[in-house]
Amino acid sequence: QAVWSETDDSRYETLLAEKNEQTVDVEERTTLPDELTRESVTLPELSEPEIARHYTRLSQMNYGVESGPFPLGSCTMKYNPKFTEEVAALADAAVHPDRSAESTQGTLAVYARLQDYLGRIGGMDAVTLQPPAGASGEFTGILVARAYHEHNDEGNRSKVIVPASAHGTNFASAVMAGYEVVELPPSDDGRVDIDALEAAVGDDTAALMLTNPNTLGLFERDIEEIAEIVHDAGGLLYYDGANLNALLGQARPGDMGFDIMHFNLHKTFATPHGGGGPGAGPIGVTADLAEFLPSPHVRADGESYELYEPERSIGKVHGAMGNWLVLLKAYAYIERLGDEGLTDTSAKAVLNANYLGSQIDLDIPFGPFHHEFVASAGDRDAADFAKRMLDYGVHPPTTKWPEIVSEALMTEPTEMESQDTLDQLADAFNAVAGENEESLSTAPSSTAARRIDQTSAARNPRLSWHALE
Amino acid sequence: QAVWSETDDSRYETLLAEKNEQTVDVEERTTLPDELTRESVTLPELSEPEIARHYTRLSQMNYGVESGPFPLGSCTMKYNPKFTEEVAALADAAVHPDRSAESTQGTLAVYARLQDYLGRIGGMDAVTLQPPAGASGEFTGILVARAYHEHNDEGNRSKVIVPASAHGTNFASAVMAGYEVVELPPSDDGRVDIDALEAAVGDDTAALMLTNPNTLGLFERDIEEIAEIVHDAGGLLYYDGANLNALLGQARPGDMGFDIMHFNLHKTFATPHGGGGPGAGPIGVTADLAEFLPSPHVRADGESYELYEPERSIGKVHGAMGNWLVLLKAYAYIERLGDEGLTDTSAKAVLNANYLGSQIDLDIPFGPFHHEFVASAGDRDAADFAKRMLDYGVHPPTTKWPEIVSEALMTEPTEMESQDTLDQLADAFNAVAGENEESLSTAPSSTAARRIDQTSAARNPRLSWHALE
Amino acid sequence: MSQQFQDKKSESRSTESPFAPHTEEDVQAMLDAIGAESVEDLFDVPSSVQFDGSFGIESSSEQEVVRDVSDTLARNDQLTEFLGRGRYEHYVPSIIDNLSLRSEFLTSYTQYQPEIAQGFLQALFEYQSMLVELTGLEVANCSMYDAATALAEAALLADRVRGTSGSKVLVSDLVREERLSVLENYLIGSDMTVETYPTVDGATDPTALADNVTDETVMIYVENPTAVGTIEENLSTVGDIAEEHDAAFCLGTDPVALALLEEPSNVGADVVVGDASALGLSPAYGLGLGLFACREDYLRQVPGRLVGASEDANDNRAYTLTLQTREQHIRRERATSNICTNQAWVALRTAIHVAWLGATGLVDLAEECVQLPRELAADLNDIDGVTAPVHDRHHFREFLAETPRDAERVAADLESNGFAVHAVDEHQVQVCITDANRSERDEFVEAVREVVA
Amino acid sequence: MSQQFQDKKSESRSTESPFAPHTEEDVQAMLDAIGAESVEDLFDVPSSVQFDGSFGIESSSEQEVVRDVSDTLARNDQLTEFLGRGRYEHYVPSIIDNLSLRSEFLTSYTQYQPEIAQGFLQALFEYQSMLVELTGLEVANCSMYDAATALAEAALLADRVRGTSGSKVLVSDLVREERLSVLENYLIGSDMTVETYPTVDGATDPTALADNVTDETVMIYVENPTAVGTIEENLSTVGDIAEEHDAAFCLGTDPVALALLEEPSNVGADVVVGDASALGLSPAYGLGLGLFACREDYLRQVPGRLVGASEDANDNRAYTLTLQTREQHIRRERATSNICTNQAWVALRTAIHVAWLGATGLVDLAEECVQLPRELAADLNDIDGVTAPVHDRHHFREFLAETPRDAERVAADLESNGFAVHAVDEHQVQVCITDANRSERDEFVEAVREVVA
Repeated sequence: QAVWSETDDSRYETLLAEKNEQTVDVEERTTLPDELTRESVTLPELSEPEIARHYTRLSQMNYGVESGPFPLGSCTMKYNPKFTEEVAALADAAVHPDRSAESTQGTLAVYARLQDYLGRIGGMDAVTLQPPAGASGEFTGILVARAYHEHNDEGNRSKVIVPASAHGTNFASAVMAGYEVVELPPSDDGRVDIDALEAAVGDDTAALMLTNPNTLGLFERDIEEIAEIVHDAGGLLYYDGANLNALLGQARPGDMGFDIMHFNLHKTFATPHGGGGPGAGPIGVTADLAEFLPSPHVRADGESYELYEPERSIGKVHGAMGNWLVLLKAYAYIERLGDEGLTDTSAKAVLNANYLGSQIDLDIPFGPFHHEFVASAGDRDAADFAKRMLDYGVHPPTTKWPEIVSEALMTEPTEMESQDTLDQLADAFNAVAGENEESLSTAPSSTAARRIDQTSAARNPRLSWHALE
Repeated sequence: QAVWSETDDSRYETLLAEKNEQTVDVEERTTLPDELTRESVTLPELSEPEIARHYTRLSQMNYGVESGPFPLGSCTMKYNPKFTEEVAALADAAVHPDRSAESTQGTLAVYARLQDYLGRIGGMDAVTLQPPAGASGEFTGILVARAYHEHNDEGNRSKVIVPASAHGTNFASAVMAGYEVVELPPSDDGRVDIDALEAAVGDDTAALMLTNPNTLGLFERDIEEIAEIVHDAGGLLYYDGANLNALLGQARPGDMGFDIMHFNLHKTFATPHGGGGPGAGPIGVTADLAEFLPSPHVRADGESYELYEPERSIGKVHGAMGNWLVLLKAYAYIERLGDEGLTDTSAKAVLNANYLGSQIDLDIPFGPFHHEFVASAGDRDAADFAKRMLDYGVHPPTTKWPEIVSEALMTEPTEMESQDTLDQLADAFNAVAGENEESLSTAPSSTAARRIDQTSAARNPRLSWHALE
Repeated sequence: MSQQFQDKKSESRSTESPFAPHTEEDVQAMLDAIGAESVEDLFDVPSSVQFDGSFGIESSSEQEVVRDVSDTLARNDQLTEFLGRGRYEHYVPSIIDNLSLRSEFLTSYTQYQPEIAQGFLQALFEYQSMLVELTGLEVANCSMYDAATALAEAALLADRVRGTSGSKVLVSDLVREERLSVLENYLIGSDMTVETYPTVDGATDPTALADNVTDETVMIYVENPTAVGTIEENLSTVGDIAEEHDAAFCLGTDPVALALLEEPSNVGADVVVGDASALGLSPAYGLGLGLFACREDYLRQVPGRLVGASEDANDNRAYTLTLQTREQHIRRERATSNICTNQAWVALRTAIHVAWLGATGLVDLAEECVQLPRELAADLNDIDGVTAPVHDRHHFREFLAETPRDAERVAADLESNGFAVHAVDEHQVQVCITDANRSERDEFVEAVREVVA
Repeated sequence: MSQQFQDKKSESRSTESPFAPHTEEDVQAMLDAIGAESVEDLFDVPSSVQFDGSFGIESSSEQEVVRDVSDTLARNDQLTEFLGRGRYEHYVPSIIDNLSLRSEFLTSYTQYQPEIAQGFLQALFEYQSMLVELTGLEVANCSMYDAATALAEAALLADRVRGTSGSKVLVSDLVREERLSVLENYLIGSDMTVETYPTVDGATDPTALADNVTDETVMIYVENPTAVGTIEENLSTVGDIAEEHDAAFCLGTDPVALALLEEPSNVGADVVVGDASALGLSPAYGLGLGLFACREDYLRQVPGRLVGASEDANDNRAYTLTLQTREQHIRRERATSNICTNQAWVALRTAIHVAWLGATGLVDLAEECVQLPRELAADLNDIDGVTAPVHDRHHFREFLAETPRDAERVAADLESNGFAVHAVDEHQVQVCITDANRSERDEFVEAVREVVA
């Protein structure tokens, strides 16, 4: 269990600027003419020991996957193997992006091999590693779909269909790519409503974006029929890879009829989330779509590797070649696990979710679920429920989403948890479920910071230390 | 201020063996004949994520210099620059000790340069880096003294004089080297009593071991007279380098008349203490003693470096060439600071001790002190006093030693503390000084572990998890 | 309650997935609790789409993977890079790895539970504060992916905040084409297109710019320093021109340059973008940190994450993600951007680097970026046939040099000599120098002397 | 209480010592508080011994030092080492650096305040426990410096615990001379001297041993595996002989070998010493971790630190340094040893490595140490004129090979080919192979083939 610090003023770390800062007269220290320079700059001015203590202290006020269970649904908070940081720290990994292809054959070899691995894992014919995050992958994928339709003189297709339970990024990415979003209501069983889908598709359909298993952890059993409906209407099928950790070696999006997919390397392939990023969102496509992928792309040319622009490339979605170090770590992870390790990863992820689901005293309206489940906090506020779970030394699940489950607690333990830590999580769920509302609404009580006032933060934004003066 | 965890059972980390262990049938897994092998071995069997969480949790239950102030007197708990770990991690630093000198010129260059640097800093003519710790340096130094006397047909010198306030290692090292220890009582002013010294020296005196500034932080002002007395009697003067952080660039042992000295690289030269080690205890000697130094020694031979055995070497005190990585870190630290940085280090260390001393409401019987002072807890138990300081989020000073100050609180803040953290320390001292005895004797109350029963640990030793079954 | 020696297990691990902790006994016990026969039974996947093939990827030990990756990357040539053009190398102090790799930072998620994420939130708040100080603008977000996507998001922001509709984003012709390509892709969902205006002798000429601005201009984008290393001299005029036409003025730069060059807020910049990872990270093959700062009145239209100060229930200062209703997970198709995962950990590193340098150290580092190219250009200019710098401007970190021989050949020959430079056009190479490669300067000059002959 | 923005400083740092935080204003304020005019005034050093020279050491930036040390160490040749003889390389997993470099471990002190050092104490307790399991002995300490000093301390312990006085420490003639030299130095304060007994075909011959043991023998020391890689076959007899003469039986080994070879307690070993850093650390030019374990009845005479379990005031399990009255800081000249600073951090690393391998992994690693030399010896034996192994024994990690050419020349020629081996005598080289160099095996065999011809 996690150690939360005690609550008194000393638990707060003063800001760097409060410790010491200095105003430097810039004009005095430069050989540039005054009219090109600023007059002064005011920034923290501290010794290295002070900085070491500052950030050490801040780290102690933060919870990561090595602090304890972290069952954030849809986020796949799994163990990030240490050795992948070691390979990312190799001096040879730190080359400049403008180096010639001839002088960066090592880097390009990793690109080519990772493209190949991801293609095999997803059942896709071609893969680009350029998108720096999952949402960027979605955007890139829809741009590819758009280019494909335009190339086929179907530029009039103007709509992208997205199930109501999909990640918010799907909606936003489709709009950024110039599409109108058609929201698809779910069926009673939490899956795609085939009738609604048939009603929604048409000759204006550019694509359907689908997560499978969906955000309830349910496999879309009718995936083949769904694919047929979309394809028959001339649309493309897009796979949101956020939940791929459920299916490694069990089923492949390409085999289900998906035309485009993205991979979240920072979820499925164990690269660290880094407090919000960097991630990486490569996309895979079928052979028909390969010529539209971003530029440059990497391919083998005999023993060596080269960069080239795909024939009808959409151009670039990132200034360079994406989040290289993240790609490198994912490559190392895939090599470590191989077929058997990858397959077992999903088996254990699904086992863990099902075991945890079986141990908690809350309603889980939809099933059978795979790597995650969505429980209902019932008549409790799910956000309060989560806050109270903090007092039991664990990270709570994702709350209040998807909305199809009221007061949703979306829970994904991943393969990294043991039966013991799952039991610890179940104890936390069950203890909170048995408590009264006041205890929940005033929680947490054992964390360094108590419940934080979100309303005042938004009403009176103070976004820098200047705003605190 | 430090974050102590709350106190409940969950704050304890179960042992690795309690999490999972496995008994492996050895004979089943080996190609060796059974009569050469053991039958089985039983050890922890865990996944890497479990190990990561285990040791992360253990680290959270530990206090280091980056956790907060650490004014342990005589221990010099100063900041350990991060970049020294980076150079110690260089692949080129990891060579095998049996490699030829020709193939390890880089390593030997560092040895030669560090020998030279330490010689200059200490005012010594020759330096060996072989002793792996301060106590080993003392032992080595006294062995050198012994070899010197024997070489001069004075093998009958059988006594080493040690002031009462000296580190316990001085006594133990002298005995291990085959000497009888003569303890020197202090004078009223906390320094060497010249009369007592004159009474103690004689033709049986092999050496006087002295710490300067001594453990009270006092400079032995009569050092030149002391040296004369010892030398006149035919003895050698040994400098215990534990307190060298007070004198860098201010005064050099060699200039004061010392013949032999050791350096604690893990104190003065900022290599980390590592929870008890490794350290390094190089010794410096005057030219007369150089031929007795341990073997092998490193010397430059034109552009290259070679290993050789000093003519009358005492042989070896370590199986290889000492704690190489520690030497390397200290070398990097010295190069970083240079003359000015080293000199300023001692200036700030002495400033800090004097400032802290000026801010606390306790009696400091002896002065003027330098980098450390010994306050008295008065009618309080110094050990209890220290335990209560833990509740104020700081590491307490060394307690109950030296005995010349009753209920001693031996305090060395080092140069790394700022005025702010010194004030925080002073607040802790003063707050505890104002509390009643019960509050002290039941302290600490805010730490993960409360007061630990030392008596039962010693009376019923349980030294492995096997003993807990 | 005394803690006794607990139930002791003695079980063998199921080893296929090295990072799953299950013993075989665990698996059985868990299946029993679930009421399932086998793990396979837990999968609700129609047999027609079940995968029964193999990826053909062999598993390897950690040792083998480390060796394989090392050996593979060793195929990269050992070159000393004199490359820049938007991605710069400065010495990254050891402390940054040491602190940022602490698992509490590295393995944490976006701060959706701020009560147990105060550490990262404060670090991001401090990162924002540093950018506010450096740009003079009131708002900085927690990061975009890189400079190119930050520029693209700035254009979308400019479109949203503009009172009247417009159709053009006007960009200096010195901007890298990679950035323009990203910008164009991001504009697909809008009515805007990108146009460039011509620069004169490596900098914006106010007249030429004014000629290209119309009331359709939604945003003017200029970089300082430019992609060819020149320092712009007429930014205030750019600001005035933008204001006249109700266009946003977006300035591209980086945190080192910001410490020295004209403060964006002083020249009328509305948005500042760029790559902030010039501090905190190696060139990393272009893994970046999109800097994004803007005026306070754009606040509710900002893309990406913002950390704000607040109070907790004990009235203590606390930090939290704020104004999240701008974001995709709440606003979905009406969000200010689709960005979700960003570059937070790089922002942490950059903040540590700024703190490590301190005000003095940062300004001095920036001044070094003025002096080093000046000195190197002079050295190169001394070589027969070489003119450096090409532009009669002040430079920052880099500059163009004219070579008598074909620039591509010069670059290729330098590569054979162990140096990487950028060939700009037929007879120009671009050269970048910082503290990271300055120790190789003399060897570089010598190599240039050899290859241009 | 609401936390407001505190007094804000704006001060310049005094920069001579980069790791002291003082601003110039701090220094003045502190001097004022002390009542001193200057920092110099705080020093009570007679002017006659004040140092007014200079060390002649220039200060350098972090970047410069990193470069200097890298460049200097790059003068070490790139060799693949087939070296052993007591110091072994096994692959060290990344997690060990990551965890052991956490500052709470790395920068902590000896655990004199156990209430805030439970983490390190537990790690050391677990290290002791692993050694207790591996040796079968009841007591293991937290570390000696290395194998040599552990051996020396074992002899001093044997002397202390023996009922009657004795004068000899009897040592196998295979033991490295470096260890004997350390042992001899440690015996200076005792009445003991060192003698060696002859081995036969690379192992202890009970008859030869028995001929050398007398009632003056305080301790018999044997290594298994030996320094030439052979596995001893008669350790029980050694144990019996030692017991007959009231001599202690000290066995030298390492934690990998212990996982496979006869359990020391089963052959009558009273003390086990060796280098435990074969796990957890690179060869590190001989920076070691002295393994020290012994029988329970020697407990109060053990040198070095011991961690014991206890309870805290809440009756929770807790750990603490214990039996400290054996140690120098309390017992001074009557201490069991002068050791104070030891190798605790290396012990932490070794414990993490054992935990990472697990029981199965450790046994399998040990078995690899049996098979790899067997295979390599066979390959070398196939080379014309080479006989390998020289000894008709089972081997662990290493073995001797006889070469037709002078061994020193063979070793020198191999070094020119990028391989390091140890030349033992005129016509014997010693070769060590583990998981760390196994991937270079074929190239090595080829190189040997070339140079012996």
